Amino acid sequence: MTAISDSGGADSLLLRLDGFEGPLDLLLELARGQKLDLARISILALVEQYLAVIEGAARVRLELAADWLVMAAWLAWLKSRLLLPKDSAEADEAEEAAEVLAARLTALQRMRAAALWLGGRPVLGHDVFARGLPEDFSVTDRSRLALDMSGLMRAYLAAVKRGAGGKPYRPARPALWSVQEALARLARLVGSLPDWNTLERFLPEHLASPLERRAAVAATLLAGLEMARGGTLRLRQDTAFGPIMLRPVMPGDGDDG
Amino acid sequence: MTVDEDSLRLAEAMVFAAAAPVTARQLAQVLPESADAQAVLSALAARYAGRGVELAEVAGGVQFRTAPDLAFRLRKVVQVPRRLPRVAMETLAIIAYHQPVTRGEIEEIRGASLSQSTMDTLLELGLIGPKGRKDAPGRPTLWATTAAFMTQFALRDLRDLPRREDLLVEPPDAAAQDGNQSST
Amino acid sequence: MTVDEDSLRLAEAMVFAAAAPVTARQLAQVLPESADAQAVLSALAARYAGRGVELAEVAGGVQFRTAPDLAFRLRKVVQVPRRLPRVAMETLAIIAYHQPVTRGEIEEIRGASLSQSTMDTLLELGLIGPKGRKDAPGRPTLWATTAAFMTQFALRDLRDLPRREDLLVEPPDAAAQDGNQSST
Repeated sequence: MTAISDSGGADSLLLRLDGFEGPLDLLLELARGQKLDLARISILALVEQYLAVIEGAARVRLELAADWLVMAAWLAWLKSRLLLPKDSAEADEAEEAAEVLAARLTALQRMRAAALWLGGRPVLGHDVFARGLPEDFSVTDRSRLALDMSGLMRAYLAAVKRGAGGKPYRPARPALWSVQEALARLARLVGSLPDWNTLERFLPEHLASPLERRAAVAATLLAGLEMARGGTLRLRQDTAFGPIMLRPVMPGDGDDG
Repeated sequence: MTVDEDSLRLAEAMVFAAAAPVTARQLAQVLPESADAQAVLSALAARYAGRGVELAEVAGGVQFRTAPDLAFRLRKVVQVPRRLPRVAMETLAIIAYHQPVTRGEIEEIRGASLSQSTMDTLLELGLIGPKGRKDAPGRPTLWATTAAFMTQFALRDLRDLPRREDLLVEPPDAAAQDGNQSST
Repeated sequence: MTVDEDSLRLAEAMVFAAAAPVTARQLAQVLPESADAQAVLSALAARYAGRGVELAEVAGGVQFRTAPDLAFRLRKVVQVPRRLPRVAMETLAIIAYHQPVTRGEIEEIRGASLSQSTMDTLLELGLIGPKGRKDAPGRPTLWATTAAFMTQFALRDLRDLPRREDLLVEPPDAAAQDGNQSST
């Protein structure tokens, strides 16, 4: 960025308005254009330049963020007061506001100078380099135990509370068909149905949810496999994902199947 | 061949800052053309000979390394005491208050089953030990705390344990501070 | 006070090995009791003066670093991260001078909102860190610079920063050239 010294320059600022970090940044850039110590800067001239830039921006229909417009409105107010004859209460108020603005600009200018000063330091990793292969001589010893009496007490209370005292809340488990139940049901039913039947026929009735149904299928299949292992039942599935068929082992069955 | 100070400084800085051992070839890339990288590295090694840091030849080049005789003096042991898992801590506390106690009784008090690994942990740390068997069906082992337990908690006597009656009237919040105690 | 060669070697090894600056106090822990850690460090600094690697005082301790005049040639072989963007440098300067400071206050000074990515960059590099919360509505986080900040910018402590009053007088044109300008 180069310093801007006249309103023509301010026009060219327009196109780069989004390059500024907010209104204060632009004001500082304009102030720099006056090539003066910030303490002796003409706030009035500065205000006019800023307003000119904003007007120009409006002319080329640049979308301006609210903070640019808020600052413009405030500066317009400030300008009107600064133009009032001296010694009026309004003019005093304006002088004060102008001083506050100058102080804010000075503070920002200082921080910018501080940033430059920091950047001018021998920055580690840029201008100077630390050891690329540091060595670590520390050895971690985890052999000791971190135990204390209060921890032991808390643990005891927690254990006793859970065990005897108020039972902690446990969400009610949905009543799912268990393998034991499936075994009992299968053993009871399979003898009465001598031929091949689908697994579904052995499911309990009143399965409300899909979860319950899936659990019942799984439990019945497991029960079926268990009984097949015990040699009292046969299972068959003709195609992958096809229906699973079962029937009891009958006299004369071979070892195949 | 003489080695100029400028090359020596550059070599020193480069080997120091590099994240991997530096070869003579790599060094040659930054040295003036007239310089002999190998000779520069030799001169650098000579300069550091006998110092606290030495130039070591390792696979693929050279790097600075702490002189071997100093390493043990720089060794720093960092103590990171281990915490016991919550289940082990609860089990230990129950054994402390109810000893001698069987595993089944511990499970009953905690209201949860006790894994063998938890018992093993406490046994390996020497905090608990068997103390006879209970006159009951199956004659289960009775467990009690050990002398190591007393040392760990700085107890002279088991009677120095805070009384259970005093503990249990504490506001329930004290236990809740444990945070994750609601899970089983 | 004379410094014996053994202490010098040990200090050299310790500072060389460490990834972070070493304080006189840390050094004293490994030195023989009779040794004056501060004197040892001074002797060490004298020994390395003018060499390719120098002893720099940073962040309350000392750290070996390559000599600044070699940077240009080392950058060819050592990986250099990107410089911080202007906004990040300005934000960092504001935090350094106004710490502890809230994000709102930083924005107030800059007269512009602060992007999250700028804060993230500074946080990731460990140059700033949270330092409590302000007693104000919403209890906003207060930010401060870290030890890594001092290490990064070769500051012995925060008092090495120029006084605010001394910061201003820079010619407008020189200031406009961002980047590589030295302090005024």
